[in-house]
Amino acid sequence: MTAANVHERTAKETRGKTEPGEASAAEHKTTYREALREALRDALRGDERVFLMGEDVGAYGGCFGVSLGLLEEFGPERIRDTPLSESAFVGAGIGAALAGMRPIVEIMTVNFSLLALDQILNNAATLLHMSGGQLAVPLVIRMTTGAGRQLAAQHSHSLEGWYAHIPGLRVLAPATIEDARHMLAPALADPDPVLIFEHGTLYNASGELDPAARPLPLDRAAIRRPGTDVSLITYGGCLPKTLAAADELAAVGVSAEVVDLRSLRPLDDTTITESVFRTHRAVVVDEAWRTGSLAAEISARIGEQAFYALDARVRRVCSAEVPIPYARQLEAAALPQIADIVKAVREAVG
Amino acid sequence: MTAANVHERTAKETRGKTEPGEASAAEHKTTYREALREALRDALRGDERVFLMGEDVGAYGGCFGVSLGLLEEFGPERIRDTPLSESAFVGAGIGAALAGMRPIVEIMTVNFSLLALDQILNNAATLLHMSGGQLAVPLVIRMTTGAGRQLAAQHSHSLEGWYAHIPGLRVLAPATIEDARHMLAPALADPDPVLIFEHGTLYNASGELDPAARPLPLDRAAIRRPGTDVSLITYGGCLPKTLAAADELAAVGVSAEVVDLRSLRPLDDTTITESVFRTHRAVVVDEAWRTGSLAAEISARIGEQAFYALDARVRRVCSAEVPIPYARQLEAAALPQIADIVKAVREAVG
Amino acid sequence: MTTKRATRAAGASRQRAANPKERAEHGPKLLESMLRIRRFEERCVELYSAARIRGFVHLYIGEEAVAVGVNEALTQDDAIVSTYREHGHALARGLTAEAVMAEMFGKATGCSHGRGGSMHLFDADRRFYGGNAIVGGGLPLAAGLALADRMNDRSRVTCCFFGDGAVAEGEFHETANLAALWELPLLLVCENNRYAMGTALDRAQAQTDLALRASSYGMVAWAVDGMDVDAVETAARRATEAIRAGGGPHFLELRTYRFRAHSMYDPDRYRDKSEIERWKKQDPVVTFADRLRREHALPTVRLHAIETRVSTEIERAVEAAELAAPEPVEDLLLHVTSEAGKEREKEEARS
Amino acid sequence: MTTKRATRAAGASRQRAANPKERAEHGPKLLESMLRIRRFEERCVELYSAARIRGFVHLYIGEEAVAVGVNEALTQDDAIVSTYREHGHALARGLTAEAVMAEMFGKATGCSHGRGGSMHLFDADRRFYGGNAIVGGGLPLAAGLALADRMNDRSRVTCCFFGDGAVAEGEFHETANLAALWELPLLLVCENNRYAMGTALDRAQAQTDLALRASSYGMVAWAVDGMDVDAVETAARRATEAIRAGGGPHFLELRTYRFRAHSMYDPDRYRDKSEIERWKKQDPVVTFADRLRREHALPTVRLHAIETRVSTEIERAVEAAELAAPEPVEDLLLHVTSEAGKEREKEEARS
Ligand SMILES: Cc1ncc(C[n+]2csc(CCOP(=O)(O)OP(=O)(O)O)c2C)c(N)n1
Ligand SMILES: Cc1ncc(C[n+]2csc(CCOP(=O)(O)OP(=O)(O)O)c2C)c(N)n1
Ligand SMILES: [Mg+2]
Ligand SMILES: [Mg+2]
Repeated sequence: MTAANVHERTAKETRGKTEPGEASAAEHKTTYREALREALRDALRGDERVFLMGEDVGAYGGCFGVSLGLLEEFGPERIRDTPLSESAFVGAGIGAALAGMRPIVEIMTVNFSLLALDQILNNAATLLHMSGGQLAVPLVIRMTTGAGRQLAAQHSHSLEGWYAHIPGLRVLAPATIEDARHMLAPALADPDPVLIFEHGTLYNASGELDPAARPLPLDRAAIRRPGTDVSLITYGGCLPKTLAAADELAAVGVSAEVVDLRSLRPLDDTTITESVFRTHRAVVVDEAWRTGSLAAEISARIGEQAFYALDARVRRVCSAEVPIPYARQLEAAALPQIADIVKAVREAVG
Repeated sequence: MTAANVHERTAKETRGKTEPGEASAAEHKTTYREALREALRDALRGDERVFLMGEDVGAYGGCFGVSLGLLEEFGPERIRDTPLSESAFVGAGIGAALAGMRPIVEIMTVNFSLLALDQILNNAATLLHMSGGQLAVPLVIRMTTGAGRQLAAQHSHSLEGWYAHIPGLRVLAPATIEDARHMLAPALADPDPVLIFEHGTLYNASGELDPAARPLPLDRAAIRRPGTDVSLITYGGCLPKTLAAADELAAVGVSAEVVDLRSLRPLDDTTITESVFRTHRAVVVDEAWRTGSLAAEISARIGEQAFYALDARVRRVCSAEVPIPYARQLEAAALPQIADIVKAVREAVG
Repeated sequence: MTTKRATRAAGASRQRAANPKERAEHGPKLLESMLRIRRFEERCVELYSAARIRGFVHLYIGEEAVAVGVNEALTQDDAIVSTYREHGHALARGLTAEAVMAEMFGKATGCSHGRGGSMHLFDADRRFYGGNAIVGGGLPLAAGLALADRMNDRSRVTCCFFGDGAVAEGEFHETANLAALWELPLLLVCENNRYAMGTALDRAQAQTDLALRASSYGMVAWAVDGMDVDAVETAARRATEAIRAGGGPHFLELRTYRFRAHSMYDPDRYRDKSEIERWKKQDPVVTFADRLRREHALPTVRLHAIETRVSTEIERAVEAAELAAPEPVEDLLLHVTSEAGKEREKEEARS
Repeated sequence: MTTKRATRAAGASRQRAANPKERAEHGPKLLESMLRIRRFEERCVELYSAARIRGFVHLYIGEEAVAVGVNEALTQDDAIVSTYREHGHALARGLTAEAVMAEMFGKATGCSHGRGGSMHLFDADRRFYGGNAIVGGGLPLAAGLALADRMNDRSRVTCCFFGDGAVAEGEFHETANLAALWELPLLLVCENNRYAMGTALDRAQAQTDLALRASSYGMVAWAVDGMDVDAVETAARRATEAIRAGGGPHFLELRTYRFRAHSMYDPDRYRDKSEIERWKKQDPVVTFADRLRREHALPTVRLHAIETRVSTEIERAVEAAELAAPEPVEDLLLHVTSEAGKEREKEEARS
């Protein structure tokens, strides 16, 4: 269960770099995957209590190559391969967190996280409250999410919206290289459980990373592109598509503001609402199935918090309500595309 | 894991009735629990392929007493007790459905359904599509949902909204005795998987059942009380509270229309939208946590489909975003109450 | 990975104190601990009928020897993960009757500040990691506690209680394998009371010899008479010593029985009254009191003193719970996240 | 519930045809079936590189004896539940190379109408209940198929394939217990290829003897040489006969090896090349062809004919897949519910 061409590229990336950390610092040019890896390396170096645990994080290098090379540096105790037992190793992460460790649990993909959902909902998210404040769970869970690589129905879910429903969790969706690099440290510093969703189509994204940049606080949304005519609200794997749509719209004279949620729980109401107050129109872009999506929540909140500011109904661009099919043309038709975003915006401003 | 006083009442109900089926037909007076049981009995009598499977459905009589007496009539093959293995017996229901049976699987409560969620999402809901239309799964899954009985955080979830997110499923929430009695037969007749959510506070509800009544089609919402000033949209365990709120509102001159969704997937857009077109105001009442609730979806849809008809923002009355606490006063404060509904309506019409 | 030898010791040999003086100290202590649980729960039944306690309540009556015997083998540094049938585990661990009773009353003085109720008792200081109401749900968590100790070379033991029914759940399997594979310092205590709600063991398990099943993971597993607190203590001590010595996880199947229904108001239709009566002959409290008397380790006056002390303690607990303040509604959102707690504290500091 | 005796037959005795004529018919048939899988997948590798096939593709090369040997013991009335590593199972079952290839091309003529791809091959008529890409996810489903047969007194067998890695999942455990408890006509076929992705068996399982583990549920379990198609066929026949005779579930651990990486482009860092080479000496196709030749059951001309037939078949399949129409985008919402299908059919009838 490896992304098709992930490993090839991973191999290229690391080839010839004796110390990828230094290399990327020297070059500034990096990838989303490398940025995640650097964040892990930093965390492991900086705190003895941190360890990484999950299926194939060690000898294999991570199913998407994120943890490649970490086993060599930190050894099998701290880069801990697990059996195929999602419930047990996620639960073990919770227990280890209770006992003073700072575990980072990798679930290969959100699709398999269902097998651990009971542990996440009924233990990780709930122990603090049930115990009347006695038991905090400083646990980080990372997983890949999303579709777009022809992996078919069982391997293409976007279920981060479900996790965003759960009180007691913090849910993050790094969509940029900078966030991939900088969200882990504050997540680990959080005394409560944090889930990090990495979209599968982002790993190979490459770009510059400003070593001097000060990252945003965890629960703040970011305006990735300012605009005046419409607010495009999105996160994760849909951010690149939304930015591309904003480019296309600019070419036809529509100025779209792009809001990247970054944090799916809590949601940054202020940034969302202020943007809509400026633009008076909103389109939410979310790869989940429309009904019951996080996009529904955003739409409902805008209705609640900016009702009188709205000049048009809030639109949603989501996935078709169908198990994601394998065939390229069917998958493409099922997922939100740039053209769909452009179309929704033109209706909104039209 | 038995509702406190459920069994006492169950025992009373059935005491002295040699044939509960006939008895209830003769008396017309029945309970939600009995209505569910009669529906099961009918289905088991009418179709050899139907069987009921789940934890303690047999010797114990069902954890909430719904299947009490069925073991005696239908025997242990068709009233099949299972080990504590939610994933296996739900998956077995899927397999049996594929092989021509018409299984009714009871998961004691929605809280434990997380352990079977992978089977429901990745097999039951997906096989038809993944197989290009070859494999339909005529399975019915029943489960109890909801809070209100001081069962604390792990036993008080309202997660039916998550299931309503899944293409390929039909999701039902009988809120009345009539629906408890009449939803099962069409659910079994459906070639695809159907989930039925029974709210734990409804089992003891009693009332008349008109034997001549023709039940509504499965995917239609019902207007339980007509009104002109505001649409109250709800389902399941919140229906009684919402009707009570409508009574209170009537006393102060506000005419509230109460829409009972009945079907959570698909949603009956027509009934919802037409109601809002009449009243121009909407309040959605849902026991789930607010963020990412089904109420968000309803609110978003009203915004999409009745934007220009709205005279006020759509409001949601949901549970507080907290693991449901045990203590009576805390639990009551966490859940939507009649007063909360009244307050939201008064703000909407005010 | 070498396969560990699975030793079985059905009905582990009873620990008769070589030293009568020690026995006369230790024995009554065990009895008092069991009696505290028994009387506490008998009182709970009354309070439930009087609607002072609500929610789901699962009684431990008949199984007291398990909690008390196992707890003897644990130190205050060890950890316990429990189930919803946990009054016994909590009281044996040293949570006060007052803290537990107040919790069931939903009061601010409860050991979970009224948020947990009977199924969710917690005490971080005593490393009592609570009641878990999802069958099997505590097992992975316990493995994690043990993993942390293993990674830090601490010689602590994590003890996880669960029922015979839980053995059918996938989480049992995954945890057993993980624990054996990683040689975790975990004591798996299976309370085999022969029923999971209304489902008898042989209608839920293809292999009803649960110690045998557990040993298939390559860990040491013993079946023990769970009605005999001496046998339980002996087995638990052997197991915890072995675990501390690096012997990896141990599985104890404690053969016991619940005298009461699964939960309050379970009509208990699924088993013969005669079966219950048969088991009551092995009542762990009564038989142990008899044994101590026969051994001259329990003078009547001592027994009376214990009875009185326990009753007083429980009555005081009830009174205190009645009088305690309920957790205020304004604190509803406290403890959802640690920050929520901190913000509220800040607010309070300001006001 | 009586505990069934767990018999073990590591390296089940090879079936040498008593009758040379039968051998000369049956042997080459097995070889052809294995060779079809081998050549089909070799072609897949090329087509993947050429981007004609996408998504996740898991090769069965090295494991062909398992699918082919097991399938010999099944009738067309029996059912198969498979994994994501399923080309071998599908082709052995009789799905045509054309239907499978077209599926991987995402074409309308594919056996899942382009919706499944490599991981989700289906054929309802052949009772091939598909590929499942959730490790362990097919097991409960297979138990249900078997349950339906059991309830209807049908003497059919359901055969479920899964890997060594799946044995760690809770679903394996729950299903094994359920199957043994209910004595379901289920053949559990564990393809132990020693790795779950990059995780070697002994780093995932405390008890690496998987047949032993399985037998702890009280079902019959054998370990078999999965590189020897004769041994596989013999064991599978014994198992299915016993199942049909009411013997309840049987577990076969087939010791095999994948010669290729876990999936396309897995860099295969986690195992020694020498280990792979060692296993290649037991190549199931090569060794079986050799054996048949030694037994004079495979004249060279026959071998050539097989090679040619298989190659032609696969090339035709590729050509047909290339030419086939893609599933139209307008049909995206088809088969989400049966009604959606029916509505669309109605629409089509109208237009
Ligand atoms: C996952 C899950 N399924 C079902 C239940 C409902 N339930 C609560 S206790 C119980 C029986 C458990 O039996 P066992 O493990 O033997 O423990 P005992 O109650 O006998 O102590 C059941 C079915 C639950 N709480 N969790
Ligand atoms: C529940 C789940 N977890 C993880 C994965 C990712 N994954 C796919 S195949 C695989 C290895 C499975 O190994 P095994 O069962 O031995 O089968 P093999 O691939 O060796 O045939 C993993 C980890 C998955 N598909 N499903
Ligand atoms: Mg039990
Ligand atoms: Mg394998």
